[in-house]
Amino acid sequence: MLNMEVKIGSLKLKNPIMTASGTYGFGKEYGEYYDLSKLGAVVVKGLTLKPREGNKTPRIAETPAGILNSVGLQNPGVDAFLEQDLPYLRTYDTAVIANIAGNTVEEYCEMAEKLGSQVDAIELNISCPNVKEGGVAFGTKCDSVYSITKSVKQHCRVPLIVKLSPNVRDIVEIALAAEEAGADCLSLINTLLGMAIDINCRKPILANVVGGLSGPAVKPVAVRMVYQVAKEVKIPVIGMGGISSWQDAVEFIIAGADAVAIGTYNFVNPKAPVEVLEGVLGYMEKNHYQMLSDFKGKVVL
Amino acid sequence: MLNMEVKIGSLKLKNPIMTASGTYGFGKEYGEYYDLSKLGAVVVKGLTLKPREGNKTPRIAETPAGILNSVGLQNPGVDAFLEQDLPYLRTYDTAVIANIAGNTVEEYCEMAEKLGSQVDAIELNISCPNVKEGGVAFGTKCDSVYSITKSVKQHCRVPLIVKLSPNVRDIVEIALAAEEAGADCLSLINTLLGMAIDINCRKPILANVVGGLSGPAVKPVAVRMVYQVAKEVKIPVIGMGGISSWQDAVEFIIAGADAVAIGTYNFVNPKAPVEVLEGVLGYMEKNHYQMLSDFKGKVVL
Amino acid sequence: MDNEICKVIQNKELTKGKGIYEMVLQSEKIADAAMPGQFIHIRINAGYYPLLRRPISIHSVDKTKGTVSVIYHIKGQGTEELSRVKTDTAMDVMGPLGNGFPLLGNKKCAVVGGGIGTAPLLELAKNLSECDAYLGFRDCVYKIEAFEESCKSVHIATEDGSVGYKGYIIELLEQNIADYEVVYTCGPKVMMKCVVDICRKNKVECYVSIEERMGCGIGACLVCACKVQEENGEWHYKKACKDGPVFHAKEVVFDA
Amino acid sequence: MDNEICKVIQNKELTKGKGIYEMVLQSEKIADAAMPGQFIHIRINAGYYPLLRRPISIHSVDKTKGTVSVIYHIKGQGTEELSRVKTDTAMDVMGPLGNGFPLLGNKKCAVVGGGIGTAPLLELAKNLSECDAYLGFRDCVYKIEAFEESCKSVHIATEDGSVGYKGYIIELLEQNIADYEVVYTCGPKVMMKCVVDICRKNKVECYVSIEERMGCGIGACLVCACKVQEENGEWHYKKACKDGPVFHAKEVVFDA
Ligand SMILES: Cc1cc2nc3c(=O)[nH]c(=O)nc-3n(C[C@H](O)[C@H](O)[C@H](O)COP(=O)(O)OP(=O)(O)OC[C@H]3O[C@@H](n4cnc5c(N)ncnc54)[C@H](O)[C@@H]3O)c2cc1C
Ligand SMILES: Cc1cc2nc3c(=O)[nH]c(=O)nc-3n(C[C@H](O)[C@H](O)[C@H](O)COP(=O)(O)OP(=O)(O)OC[C@H]3O[C@@H](n4cnc5c(N)ncnc54)[C@H](O)[C@@H]3O)c2cc1C
Ligand SMILES: Cc1cc2nc3c(=O)[nH]c(=O)nc-3n(C[C@H](O)[C@H](O)[C@H](O)COP(=O)(O)O)c2cc1C
Ligand SMILES: Cc1cc2nc3c(=O)[nH]c(=O)nc-3n(C[C@H](O)[C@H](O)[C@H](O)COP(=O)(O)O)c2cc1C
Ligand code: FES
Ligand code: FES
Repeated sequence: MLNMEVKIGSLKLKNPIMTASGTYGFGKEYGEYYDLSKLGAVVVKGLTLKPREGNKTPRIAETPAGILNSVGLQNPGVDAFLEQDLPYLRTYDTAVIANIAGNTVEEYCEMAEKLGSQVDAIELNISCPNVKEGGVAFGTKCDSVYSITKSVKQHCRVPLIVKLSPNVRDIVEIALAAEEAGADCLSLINTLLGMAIDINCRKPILANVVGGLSGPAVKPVAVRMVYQVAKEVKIPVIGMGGISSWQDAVEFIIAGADAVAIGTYNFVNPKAPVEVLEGVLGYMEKNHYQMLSDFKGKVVL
Repeated sequence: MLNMEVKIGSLKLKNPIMTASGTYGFGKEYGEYYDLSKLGAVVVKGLTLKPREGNKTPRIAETPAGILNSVGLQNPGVDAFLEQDLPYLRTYDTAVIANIAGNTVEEYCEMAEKLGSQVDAIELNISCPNVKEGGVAFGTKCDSVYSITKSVKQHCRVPLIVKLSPNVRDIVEIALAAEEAGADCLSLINTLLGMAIDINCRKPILANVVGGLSGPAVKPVAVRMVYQVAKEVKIPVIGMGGISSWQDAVEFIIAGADAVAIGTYNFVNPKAPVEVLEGVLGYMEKNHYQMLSDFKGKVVL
Repeated sequence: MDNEICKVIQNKELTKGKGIYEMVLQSEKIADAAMPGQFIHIRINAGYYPLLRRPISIHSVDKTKGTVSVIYHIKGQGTEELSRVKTDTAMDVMGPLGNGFPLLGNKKCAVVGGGIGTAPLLELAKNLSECDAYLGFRDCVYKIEAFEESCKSVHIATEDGSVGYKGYIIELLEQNIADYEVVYTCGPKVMMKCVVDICRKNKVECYVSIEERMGCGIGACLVCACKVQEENGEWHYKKACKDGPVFHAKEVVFDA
Repeated sequence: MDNEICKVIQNKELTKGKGIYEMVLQSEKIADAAMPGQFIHIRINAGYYPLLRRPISIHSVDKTKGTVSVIYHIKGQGTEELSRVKTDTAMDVMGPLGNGFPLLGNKKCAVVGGGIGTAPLLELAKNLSECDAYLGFRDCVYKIEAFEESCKSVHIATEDGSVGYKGYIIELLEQNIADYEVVYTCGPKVMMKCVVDICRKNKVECYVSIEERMGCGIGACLVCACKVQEENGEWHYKKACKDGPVFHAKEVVFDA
């Protein structure tokens, strides 16, 4: 029997297919397209301590094989999530991972406390390029990554995933800082900072001027970073950035990812995660792999 | 009369359309497709002090709306360039810009000396991701950017352009370091470090494992960096990264670029630079712009 | 729910060289479920360019034939490519999506559309027992006959005067506003603002269909935020794709 | 020079479901200039995906009709899309590019091809007054008649024995190698290596056509490096696109 199980700290996922935060709301919408129990995990929209309205529109622009977004963490706040959104997700047999963002280290810690063990893991979003405070500022320097991870870890009752920003000089040094500070897992990549201008009116297409680039365009950068990081850390790595097919998912796993997340491509194909899952299964069968570790990180040099 | 002139230090270009280093050889091949005198400038393949064979093949991989390359600075060396390749370019009425890369600061300086004023400007390549020594290592930290720029500037008899790597946390701080050290102009972006894996044989597609991502996929990152840098520096900026049409060129100029370079797209459309030039001209006429400064950097916020 | 693979029955230009097209798709499922004011989310091609789906309002459905028609104008790369799609092509379509117009058929209704914004109003008119249509265009009109079949009276205005009244359609609406209890509108923001103003002044109930750039189209990504006002003056963002695209006029805050 | 916009005269599968296609393009200019062993650089579509052109060898030219034919197999996204191109489509093509086979027609020649590598050998055979063909395939053969028209004798081998000799084509070549002064070869690397070895042992002059991933196709980007050996044992990189794709066998270093 084929075994697709993945371990993230103490958390066991039935398979390595997850959804990327912010592209999947709180699951409800895609729950109308397929049974969420098929997924290894659902990662919910980035949460903040208080409700947030997010940025002005337009919040999305299309670029070659990619999109820019500047949603800016619109969300109902962590309390409303626990009350109103989590119960729906709990009707499914899938892990629920909360993505959290704060303005201060204290806010992150407070959110971790509130979430307690009601979610299966917490993903620390210190890489959102769309908010002025906090966000990416925490995630692009080793010392701040280290200290915020260390602090939150003390308040975190479930596995702590640190989500890395690709807008850095050396992703490995950031990854090592997070690992050293006690992260149970790393996820990468968040979006690359980008911009698009409408040449007719000379205005940036996004009201927020700049936004985060995601989608197939960024895949080569994401694969490279996953490869570099997975070689150097001992904790598991969740790979994402431009996955649109099972082939892409397999590429990330070969590069070293323990699990993968589908983001932007949900918008293109609402059933992408399920199709990716089926495809990875088929690939494993065809190659007579029994478990993910049979090909995970097995780049032939 | 429409004036498209651009000044780069003491160098005057007749128009802002250039070719990107490494995508255009030494001009001869594209010279069979159109009159090189139409271009503002030709930037030649990255030169090293001694001839270099470059990396093993495959050196190119295709990615969504982009390519990865790992040529690794194959070139005949600066002496052979001056003897064998420059004379051809000199038969055209276009500026010739030499792109140079070295293993040590001394090598860069020696090349600048050798080139003297035989070329119209020198572009300092401290951002090549495809060589182990030097290259990108010089270009991603402020202090090394500052010191190499400062040193080479003392040996440089023509305007010095510093080419920036996008693989950094804060492009503005790097740009300011180069400006402070005496750069006459900045060009950006060089390629983003990326990777692609063939899932059938599990080998990286590039023999060199990783390579530089270029083409339309990177345009949003490039536009954002040009926008951020042009706002902060007083020297001119050459924008590049994914330009495939006059619309893209106009987008870079609105973002703040004084001139633009076409790279990867030469492979797709050998006449891209001329078509971009004509399109920018048409755009200026349609909008009754007399010169580039009528719309350069004029982002409407 | 499922995204549907629908065959293109027809895709042809309605205007001579003005870039307004009608596409008819075969889909029993969508035709069956569609309500006036809802939209479909169309994948232009199987590649990465354009990457995102394009939201297009449902113009008309034929429940017997199981077909859905949309009207679109060529705006950029996506719609340009859509216009080149040939008959019999299989298109990947999500829908029907969103919240359509509330059907207040027992009241005296008017539908007020500008340009391509007239498109979703036909299916609405077909579903209202008695309604008048106010249709404004720049310089070319389309689908007038279809409205004439479904409406009591049809008022046309063109900016260049080539057909009907020369000027803006809101001028005609303003003259007759006293005749209506409910107005439904879709079109350029400036036009809809005027319609909303006229209705407010005359205490006529008004529903607007708004446009926002979309990602998922189903409420998961939050890029399509639409500012809505509470009774108490506070505002927040709703999702144009899921809570809308139709909103009660008193909710919507027209920014900039 | 110019990139040409050529009309597709024909694009059809040669084999039943094995994914080998022939495309015929209308281009007086390319037909006129083409030499055996050269290639054309085809833009698959006007979008960004696939971004790069695809290099395909010239299979045959008809200078009177002004047509050029290529044979390709579906390998990935680019050739897959190429196979779906319809007759009359206008394709953007650069070429003819590269250095073809030197025509040593006064010598006793053999052309030795494996799989899709047989394609460029037809135009070569047509331009040699007397030559024999050695064509190896896995499990399906194509274009045999065309070779029979242009060659003195044609030897076929298939790995599954479905047509001709069961085994590798090099076995047949080895038996007859003494008959030839020049051998031209194109095909999988392993096959070409064997051919080169056989020729070296028998002191037969040999030319090989090599494949490297390409960018520009004209010598400007240096991605298509091909290792060549100097007389003195030193090696360096030549450009497969411009200096090749045909090289003298003694120059080429077959790595890995
Ligand atoms: C609910 C809804 C219903 C619509 N109904 C219709 C209709 O019936 N007929 C019709 O012609 N058009 C309609 N539109 C607008 C239509 O979606 C856009 O014109 C179309 O997406 C433009 O795509 P493009 O690639 O041609 O243009 P581009 O400008 O190249 O598009 C680039 C990006 O911007 C988005 N975009 C551009 N303009 C708009 C816009 N006005 N609204 C939303 N997104 C936009 C595109 O979806 C795409 O993501 C509707 C929009 C919405 C939100
Ligand atoms: C000089 C020359 C002549 C050729 N002649 C023929 C021919 O006559 N018939 C034929 O079927 N094929 C020929 N090829 C190989 C053909 O170019 C590739 O099979 C084709 O580019 C694959 O594209 P793809 O998108 O289908 O595959 P993918 O694997 O998706 O291509 C991805 C990238 O790799 C490159 N690539 C993949 N395989 C090869 C290869 N074997 N050689 C070079 N580049 C490759 C592609 O060009 C593209 O950039 C020739 C190659 C060269 C260099
Ligand atoms: C619309 C949108 C909203 C996003 N919101 C969040 C978020 O709230 N928190 C977060 O950590 N990442 C967020 N991301 C980043 C994604 O989770 C993911 O890291 C990124 O998009 C790369 O994956 P992809 O290319 O598959 O989309 C968002 C991405 C998109 C496109
Ligand atoms: C094949 C290839 C070779 C390159 N070689 C060099 C080089 O020698 N020196 C350099 O500064 N940049 C080099 N570059 C980077 C380009 O000059 C340019 O900065 C980058 O490709 C982004 O522009 P584009 O997207 O238009 O290609 C190379 C790029 C490519 C694709
Ligand atoms: S488009 Fe995604 S929430 Fe509306
Ligand atoms: S493909 Fe560019 S040099 Fe050969």
